[in-house]
Amino acid sequence: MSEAAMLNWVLFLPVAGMAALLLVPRLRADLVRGLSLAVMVLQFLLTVVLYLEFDADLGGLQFETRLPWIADWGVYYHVGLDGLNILLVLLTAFLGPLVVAGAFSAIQKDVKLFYSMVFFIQFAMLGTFVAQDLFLFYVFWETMLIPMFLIIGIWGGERRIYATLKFVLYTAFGSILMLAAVIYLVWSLKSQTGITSFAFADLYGTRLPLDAQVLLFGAFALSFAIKVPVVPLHTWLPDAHVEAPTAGSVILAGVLLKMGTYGFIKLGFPLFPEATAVYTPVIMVLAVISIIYGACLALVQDDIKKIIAYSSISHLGYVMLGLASLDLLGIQGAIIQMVSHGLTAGGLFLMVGMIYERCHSRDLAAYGGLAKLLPVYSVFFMVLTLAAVGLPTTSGFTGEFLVLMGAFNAAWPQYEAGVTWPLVLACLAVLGVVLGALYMLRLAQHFLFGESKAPHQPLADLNLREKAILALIVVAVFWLGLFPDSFMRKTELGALEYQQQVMSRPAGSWVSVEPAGGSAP
Amino acid sequence: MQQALLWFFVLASLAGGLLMLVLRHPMRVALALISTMVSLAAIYAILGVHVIAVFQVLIYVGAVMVFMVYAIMLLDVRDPSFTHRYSGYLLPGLAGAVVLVVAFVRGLAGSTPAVMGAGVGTTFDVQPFSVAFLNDYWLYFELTSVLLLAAVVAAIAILKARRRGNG
Amino acid sequence: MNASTLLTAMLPEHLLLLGILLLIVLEIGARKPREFLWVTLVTVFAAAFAAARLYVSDYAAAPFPGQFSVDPAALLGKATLLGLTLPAVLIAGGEFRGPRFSILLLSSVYGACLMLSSDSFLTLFLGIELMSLPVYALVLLAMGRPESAEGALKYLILGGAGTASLLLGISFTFGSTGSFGLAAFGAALAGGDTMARAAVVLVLLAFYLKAAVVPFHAWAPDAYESASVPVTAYMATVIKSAVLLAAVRMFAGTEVPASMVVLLAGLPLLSMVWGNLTAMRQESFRRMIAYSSIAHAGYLFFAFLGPAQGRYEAVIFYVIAYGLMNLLAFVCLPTGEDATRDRLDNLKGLFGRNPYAAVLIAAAMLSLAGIPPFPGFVAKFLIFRNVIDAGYTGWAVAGLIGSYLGIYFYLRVIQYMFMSAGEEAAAATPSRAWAFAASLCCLLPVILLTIFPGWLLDRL
Amino acid sequence: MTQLLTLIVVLPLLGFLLNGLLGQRLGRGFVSAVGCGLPVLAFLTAIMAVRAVLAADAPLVETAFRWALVGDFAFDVSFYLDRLSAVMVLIVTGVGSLIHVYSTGYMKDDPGYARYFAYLNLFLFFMLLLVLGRSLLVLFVGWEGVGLASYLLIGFWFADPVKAAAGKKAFITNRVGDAGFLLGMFVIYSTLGTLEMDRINAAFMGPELPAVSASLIGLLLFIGATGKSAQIPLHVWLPDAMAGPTPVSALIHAATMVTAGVYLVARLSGVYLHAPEASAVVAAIGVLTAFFAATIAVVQTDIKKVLAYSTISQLGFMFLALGVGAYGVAVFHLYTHAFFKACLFLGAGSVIHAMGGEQDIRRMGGLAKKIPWTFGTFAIATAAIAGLPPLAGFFSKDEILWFAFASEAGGQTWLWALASLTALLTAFYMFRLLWLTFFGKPRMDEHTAAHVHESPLSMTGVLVALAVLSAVGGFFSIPHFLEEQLPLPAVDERLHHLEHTLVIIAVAIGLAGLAGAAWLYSGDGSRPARIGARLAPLHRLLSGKYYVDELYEAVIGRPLTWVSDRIFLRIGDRAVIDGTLHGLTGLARQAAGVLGRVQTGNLHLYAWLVLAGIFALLLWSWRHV
Amino acid sequence: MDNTQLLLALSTALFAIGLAGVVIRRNLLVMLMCMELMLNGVVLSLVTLSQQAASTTGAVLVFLVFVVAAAEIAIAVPIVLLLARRKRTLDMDAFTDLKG
Repeated sequence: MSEAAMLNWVLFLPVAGMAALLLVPRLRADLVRGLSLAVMVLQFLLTVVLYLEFDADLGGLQFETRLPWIADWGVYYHVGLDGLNILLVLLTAFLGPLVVAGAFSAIQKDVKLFYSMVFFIQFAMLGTFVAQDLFLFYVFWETMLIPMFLIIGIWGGERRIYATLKFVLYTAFGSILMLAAVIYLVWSLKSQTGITSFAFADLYGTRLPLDAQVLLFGAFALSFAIKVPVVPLHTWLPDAHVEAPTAGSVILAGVLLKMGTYGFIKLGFPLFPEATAVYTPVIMVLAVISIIYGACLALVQDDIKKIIAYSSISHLGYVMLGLASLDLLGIQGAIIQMVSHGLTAGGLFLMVGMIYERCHSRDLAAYGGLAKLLPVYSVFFMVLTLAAVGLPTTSGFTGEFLVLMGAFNAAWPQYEAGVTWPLVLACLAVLGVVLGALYMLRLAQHFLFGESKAPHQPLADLNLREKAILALIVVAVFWLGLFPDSFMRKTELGALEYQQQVMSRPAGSWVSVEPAGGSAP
Repeated sequence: MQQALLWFFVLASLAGGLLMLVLRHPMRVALALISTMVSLAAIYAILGVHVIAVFQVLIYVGAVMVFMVYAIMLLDVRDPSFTHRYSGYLLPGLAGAVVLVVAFVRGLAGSTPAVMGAGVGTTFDVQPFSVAFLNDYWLYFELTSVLLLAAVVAAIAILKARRRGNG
Repeated sequence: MNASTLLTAMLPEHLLLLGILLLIVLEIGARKPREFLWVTLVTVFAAAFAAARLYVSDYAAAPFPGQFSVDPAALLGKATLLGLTLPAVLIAGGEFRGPRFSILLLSSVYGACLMLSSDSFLTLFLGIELMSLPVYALVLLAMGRPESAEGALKYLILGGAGTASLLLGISFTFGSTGSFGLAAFGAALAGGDTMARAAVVLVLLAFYLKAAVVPFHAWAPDAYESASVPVTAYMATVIKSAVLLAAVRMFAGTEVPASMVVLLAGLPLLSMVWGNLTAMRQESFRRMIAYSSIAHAGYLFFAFLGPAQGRYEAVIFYVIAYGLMNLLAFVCLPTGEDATRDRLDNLKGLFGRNPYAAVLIAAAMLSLAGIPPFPGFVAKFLIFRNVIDAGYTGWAVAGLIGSYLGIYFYLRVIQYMFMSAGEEAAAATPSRAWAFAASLCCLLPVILLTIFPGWLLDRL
Repeated sequence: MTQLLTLIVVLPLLGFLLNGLLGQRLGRGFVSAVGCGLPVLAFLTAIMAVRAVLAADAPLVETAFRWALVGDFAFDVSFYLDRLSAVMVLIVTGVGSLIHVYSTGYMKDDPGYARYFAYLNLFLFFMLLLVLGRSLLVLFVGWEGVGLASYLLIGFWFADPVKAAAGKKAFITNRVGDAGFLLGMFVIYSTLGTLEMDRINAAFMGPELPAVSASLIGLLLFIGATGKSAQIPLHVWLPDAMAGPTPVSALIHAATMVTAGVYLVARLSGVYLHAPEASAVVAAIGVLTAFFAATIAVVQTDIKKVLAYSTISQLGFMFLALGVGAYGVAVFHLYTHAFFKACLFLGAGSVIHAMGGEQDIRRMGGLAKKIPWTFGTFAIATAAIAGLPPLAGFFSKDEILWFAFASEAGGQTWLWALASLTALLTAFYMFRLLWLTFFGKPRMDEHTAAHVHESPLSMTGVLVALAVLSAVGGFFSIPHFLEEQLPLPAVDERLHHLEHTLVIIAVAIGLAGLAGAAWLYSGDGSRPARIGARLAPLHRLLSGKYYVDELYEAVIGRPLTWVSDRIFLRIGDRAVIDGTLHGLTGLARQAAGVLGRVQTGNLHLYAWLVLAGIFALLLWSWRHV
Repeated sequence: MDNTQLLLALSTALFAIGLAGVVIRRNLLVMLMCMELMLNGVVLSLVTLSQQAASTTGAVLVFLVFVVAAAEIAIAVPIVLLLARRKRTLDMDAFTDLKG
């Protein structure tokens, strides 16, 4: 297979997997599971090859494919890897097999449909990451809702319908406005240059008046912010997480939430640099609020999954902070933090799922002293908890440290120039580090230590499959914590390009276009 | 003279229309409608559109209304709609109609149709009309037959459905 | 005008007429009642094929200048309508004794085709009537539903009001432009005097009424619910499509003057909101689809805000996507007693009983909701793109938000099918060959349009 | 060997991995061998490295690998060994090794033996990272890492919720400090563009001062130091940390980890030299901490708590020295303190071991004869901490007092006075401890008394070694050893004549403490009770530890929970955000109901809608021609 | 007001009256007749305007309207018969089974 085609292979392998599942008889659940795992592993291996082949010294897109899709509209099937998405693609492919394997025993109902949906969402997520055409991106972006809706809605907990509808309606609202913005953006490009194109590369060159940018960015940002989620648009997340089956939570926390931040870094900020400048204070404030608010809420939850869900809000606040800081450290840190959060939150959700399978309770108060009952489990749980806390040598530290440093580094010159609020925000964000320890250790404390109790005893410790899943995650966590450099090499040029795209355009240099005509209702 | 007749028939048809709203028994309503139709036919005749006037009388009064009257007689059921003529929407309905008429009259009063002034030609005599109809408009003749065919089938289907249905 | 033009240009119509006549002969000749569904199928298929074939060869002719002409746009429209009729006929298999159903259906399609070729208001008027009159009867032909006559009458009386309004509009159009040609509408639209305005309003109103735009929509839920499933499917797809395509033909190249925008966007917007909101609480599938179709009429009329040259593309694509998906949902409905078959409750747990049907209905619902990657999304995108292209960004945003309101009730159907337990007693419905064939009829083009929407869009 | 420093660091890590992964399966012999052998190896390697440094008379720098490169800035994991870190690394590996050996005896019967040694090795690894790290980042990694190890070891007996909670408290209190540390690091990076400590010092030592307030950096980093070294206001965790196994208290919470703050300040002396305000704060906090901790220690009854507060107090002394610019002296005290405090803790461990787990000194007494080795070493260490000559503590403490008095870099009379008072208290409470534990009548029950026995050789041997070091350690003058790197501050010439006087006062203070304790606690024990009764409120205040924990709980803990739960969760999330959403969906639902009711099924209404529609459309279109 | 406008006014009036009849009258047959009245009104307007323009097309359209009206009634009356048989009433208000 040719180099460029390989990305397509990776992308469409889940579709092939779905097709293959169709052929398996419905009752052969084991075959379904095995086949799914095999496809996912294959996909991961291919992705690793892609990752290794990805040349860190080349800017721009690699493994690019560009085929006309809706030629009439200038829509292309245009995919490629660059510094911004390479790690996220790797993360997605990495979590794929783990999700599949993690659900082996948990999912007993409609197994075939379940794995089809996992493939479906895998496809949509990868597609969103690699798409280089706004239309294609939007299609993948929205398509993601469908499998997630079903995964939560079919295999979820008691209030699954409420949770899944909340999730879909929340996200869809953002997307609707984004759709309008997409159309408007493409129309502006056309009216300025005569080119009808959805290609990111073309759209980056659009020059819009500030007021239009502000509106369009608002629409894009709303959609992305809901997905991230940024406080106060976050309330779907705890519900979705709590009700989702383990695999759903892992996908949600592991990859789906990164869509929002990826959207910001790939589209939101670079498309509207001047508007970004206008919005940066708001975004930074919201990011810091997310960090602290999420942490505070995680502190008072009694449902284990909710704690992790709120911690996700807090952790993604760091990502937003890093991205908005526009400091190279912050950007790189944000990318690492995305991956790290995918690993830790994904891993923690898997672990909660494992205990839930055994005890059928997510109530923190129902547990205690698991360190004695489940020693191996506890070790993994502790490691992932500490990674979530951001302890050095784990991936969490790499991300948080670089983000905070970036934010501070960006704020300091402003402080010296007499603008204090960015510095205040950076300092408040550092406070999140303390709060993070507070709620995560509270979880570990109640869960692992103290008097031994569990709703269902005796408990079997992790089996080989579960150990293998967690071991892989833990290895990745430490790898990213100890040797992030190899990963950051791959993303550096992408981060630089992003930074330049957003920063290099001096304010006021844009050419004004005609404001939109027509009347509003 | 002609103008007076015109006015007379205008008023007569209007009166017939209004009577339709107030008369209690459907048969009387039918009679009011027939009178309106005949008045309209007279107006057409005054305008010199004899073909239409004839059609009006033949098709409407002769066919449609006879059918209606037959139906009325067939369905001589006594039910509340005979004693309570009006639905709950009497006032809104009347108000709507009045404002609509006022709107139409006031709106159209100021506008002069672009087609004004050609006057009556020989177009509406039976012979030129028939020739034109069969030469230039025979498509409509064909289509009309399809339409009637469909209507007949529809009517039969409904009647048969009645026989079969009820279950 | 020579005979071959006459024959070729009206080939689809001729084939339909041939079918109608054949069926009449067969009905008269048959000793005992038989279905003759094959005749209908072959007729519709042949007509659709003829239209498609002519479209592919870029055929254009005017056998009756000023009254009836064909061009590729009309032919594609006809092919679409006839193609959409096919699944409706297929699922009618076994439901109707005697060929009257077929005759009425064919006549109605005949009328729909006529509308798409009309050059004068006379043809249009006849087309509309020919399309509508048989449907009044078809609505009534539902098996064992006492309410269906009520639905038919409501449809008929409101339809009659629509007819009257159309005629008054035609007469005013003639009054203000001196022509009965279809192009006169454009002139009236552009013209500013009160009579022209009244003409536009009244003609438009007739179209609104036939397409079920609020507040002229009220017949639709009742008629849809009372009709049998194939007829509802036919009404929701073919009739709505025909009305909209005819409207496109009527608007022709006329840009909507800024002063008329509110008129053309206001009621459709209201329709979206009204239809989408009301659909939330329905318990009957057909009624829900009726409200959904009211909302979709709203989206479709938004297409008229856009630039004139994009209108046809937007509407035809939308109509194809919308029609296919709607039909897909209808053909996959579980079989059973007509009255209970479309209770939404009946869909509960469908996935467990019939995964194939459940997945297809789910896809249909998502497409109707405009969620990618289904063609419904591309269609919606196209329409709102045109609106924004024309500079009506505010309206587009409002319309998109209106469309957002609809997501919930489509998802509810999926929720019922996949996430609720159904009574297992209802299980084991035999999958009928007819319905399966019908589903394939819709599914294959849907797959094509999902993966390669460009294939169609590039040809428009 | 070029990667000597890396090897020092890696050895304990290897121990951690071996013990952690395989320890459970391979048995105690293996665990002991790995657990003690590798630290000892590390100690030996450290000696080699230090010799290399001394021979070359230049710091040893090694880069292990590149952690990250962002833009032009490289975060290298590199190690740096100069005289200062040499002292530290020797203490850490030396004392560490001793404590490992001691632990083999102390933890003999614990089921978590392998886990214990794994944690201990992990601690050593992080501590060495902290000590050897060249860049603040590496130091920070070690800094947080030792916190983790401390957390794990405090909570070692996790089944007890109190102990587990103590671990959590330690971690979180440290995190607060770490936040300050991080900020300090960020300021340094943003202004100096480097995190390597030698470069930072160089930047401040250079001809042109950086354009940033050294005091700001100094204060921020000092926040970190207060966390790790248990200074006011972040001192609350250390006493609770005594929940861990006693050798852990000795190693982590006395000898090594808690001195990390001292090390940090000494390491960045270049910054603090230019930060008089920060230094003043350091000195003040140090002396206040020393004093308050000493007062609390006077009334403690738990043998380990007394030692814990004494540790806080001694750390206060070190910070006092740092604050007045006597960095070498602080390190000197750190060094002597490591010996005698380790000895004390291990001795206490031996006592507890002998008493079968009893820690309350009110139930001890008269142990001197039963466990003579323990008593002897404990007595030596007590004398050392009390500052009696010629023991190690005397030298270091004396120098601290002197510089507190006379340093030109911030020496103040009140610092000296308070420090001297503290020294008096120190001598007093230490001898009180000694008296109550070892002298007088036994106060334990019969059963315990019968079982009192001397500890095994692995423990007593270590005690003896540490006692010897406590006794003679003071003769090796660390300030002198560090002179070229950390010069002592100038001393006001006019005060020079007072030096000998002060020494005499210091000795007198130590003796006075001894005498006081002897007088008070010899006899039937009624004297302390009488005094306690007379000063009841004060006693309550002191045994309540000034109610700092309660204050924090009331000011921070409870409000935080309250705000999170009541404001954020109930009002913010549920009422405002979800409430709005539910309101909107409710609105849509209601609208659906209302609109559904319009569809009455009545044709008249439908027709009227058409009528109204026509009218409205006509009117609108005519109005808007 | 000249004759054309008079007749147009009459035409719209009849149209409106017919529509109002559908709104306000309860009897099904009366409603049907009111529908016819609407068509009659429309025809009047068509005739008036085509007569002004001497348009044959207009006349043809009028003819078509007649046919359509007849066809409509041909379908409507059987439906009414059906309804009347079923509920023994011609009261439109009785036929509100379909709603919501």
